[in-house]
Amino acid sequence: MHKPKDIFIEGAIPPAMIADSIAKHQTKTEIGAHSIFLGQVRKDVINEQQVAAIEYTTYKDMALEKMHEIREEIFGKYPLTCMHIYHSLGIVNAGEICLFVFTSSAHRKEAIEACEELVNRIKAELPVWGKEIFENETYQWKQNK
Amino acid sequence: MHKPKDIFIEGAIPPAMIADSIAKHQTKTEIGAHSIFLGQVRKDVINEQQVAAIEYTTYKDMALEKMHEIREEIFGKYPLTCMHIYHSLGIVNAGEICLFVFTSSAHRKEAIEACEELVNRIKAELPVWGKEIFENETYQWKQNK
Amino acid sequence: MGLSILAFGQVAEITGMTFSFDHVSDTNALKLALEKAFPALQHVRYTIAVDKNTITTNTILNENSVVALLPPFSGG
Amino acid sequence: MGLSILAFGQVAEITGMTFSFDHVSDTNALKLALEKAFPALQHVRYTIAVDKNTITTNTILNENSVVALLPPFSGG
Repeated sequence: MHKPKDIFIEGAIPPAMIADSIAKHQTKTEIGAHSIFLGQVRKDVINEQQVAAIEYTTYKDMALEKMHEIREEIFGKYPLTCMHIYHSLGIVNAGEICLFVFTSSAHRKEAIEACEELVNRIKAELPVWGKEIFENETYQWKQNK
Repeated sequence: MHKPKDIFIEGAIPPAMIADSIAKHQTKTEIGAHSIFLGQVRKDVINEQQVAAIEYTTYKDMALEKMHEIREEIFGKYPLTCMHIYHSLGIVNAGEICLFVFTSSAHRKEAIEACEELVNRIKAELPVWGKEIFENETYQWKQNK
Repeated sequence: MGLSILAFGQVAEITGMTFSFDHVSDTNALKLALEKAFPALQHVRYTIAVDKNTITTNTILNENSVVALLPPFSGG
Repeated sequence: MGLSILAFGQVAEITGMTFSFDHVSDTNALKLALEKAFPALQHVRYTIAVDKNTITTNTILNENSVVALLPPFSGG
């Protein structure tokens, strides 16, 4: 099997990386619409403790195979020009970006719907775990709603 | 009446401006989700002529009042932390960004829905006109679907 | 003195944005005067805004009215 | 030799990721052995993947199986 594309990056996703990714699409002049979703670590307060950071871990082999499968299904369902996904691993501090999903198509409807569906599937189906680390260094395992 | 916020910028929206805008939200640690829509000028082919650029004009006073009204309605409807809108005026070349809509909220659903609704309303309700300029310097008035 | 008329997009192109009529008392009268002065306007779609509000029925105009001739929007 | 067991998140924490049992022939037998060795596992939710596929019914394990113990996902 062809090795699936990596989506994981160590630490937070820098805003400059998002700008670079957008700029690279300027030569793709069949694109009319880009939809971008960014997940940012919230400084939630749980039992009077503030979340300082989330530490992400994954079962990488399984996650990349699943992501490949999701990617193929979304490309089959929507007429997209491009699709890019990045997820952080390791420590991401409150206020930093941990997820970057980017879809592009000729028209807005497809880009927007594909992006939303990707985000929902990534949260539900990728074997990734977040550990919420509080400011007093205690922690709890994050639960997605 | 309080002067409505300007949304227009001369020429294309640079990717670095988008990165700056994202980076500014890292201090707002109640945000968990950002949704971004970018409109890009397509090199459409119409009657064998390629679109080289779109030139945008507006009825600015009316557009800013209408945008203010839309903004208030969207803030009333969705629990958003932030909302930013930029639209180009003047020449934007094929491949460049002409519209930047950016919503942020604690959870993804609200940010995504508000962003999509904003884009739809901006295209339908703002008095802005695009003139598609072909590579042979002829032109036609753009029509939104 | 008299009302102000603004034109945009294709309507600006057709009219050259210079308007001079006798007094028009309402938007129906204005449309007739415009389409007489610029017959090409009969073949394009446009709506009228008075004081920045799009109107859908005939509307009285006064000396301070700002009338805008708006072809279909195509922003974004 | 024997099957490989991988654990993640809270299950990695509970088990310390070191596993040693007699041969287990299927996933039901594995769950029993695990929950005997690590009683705290009885109180946490986890699913099992065999060779990177999440299973929903009892599944035969062989010597080359890669079993993963997966608490609820919480990425993004």
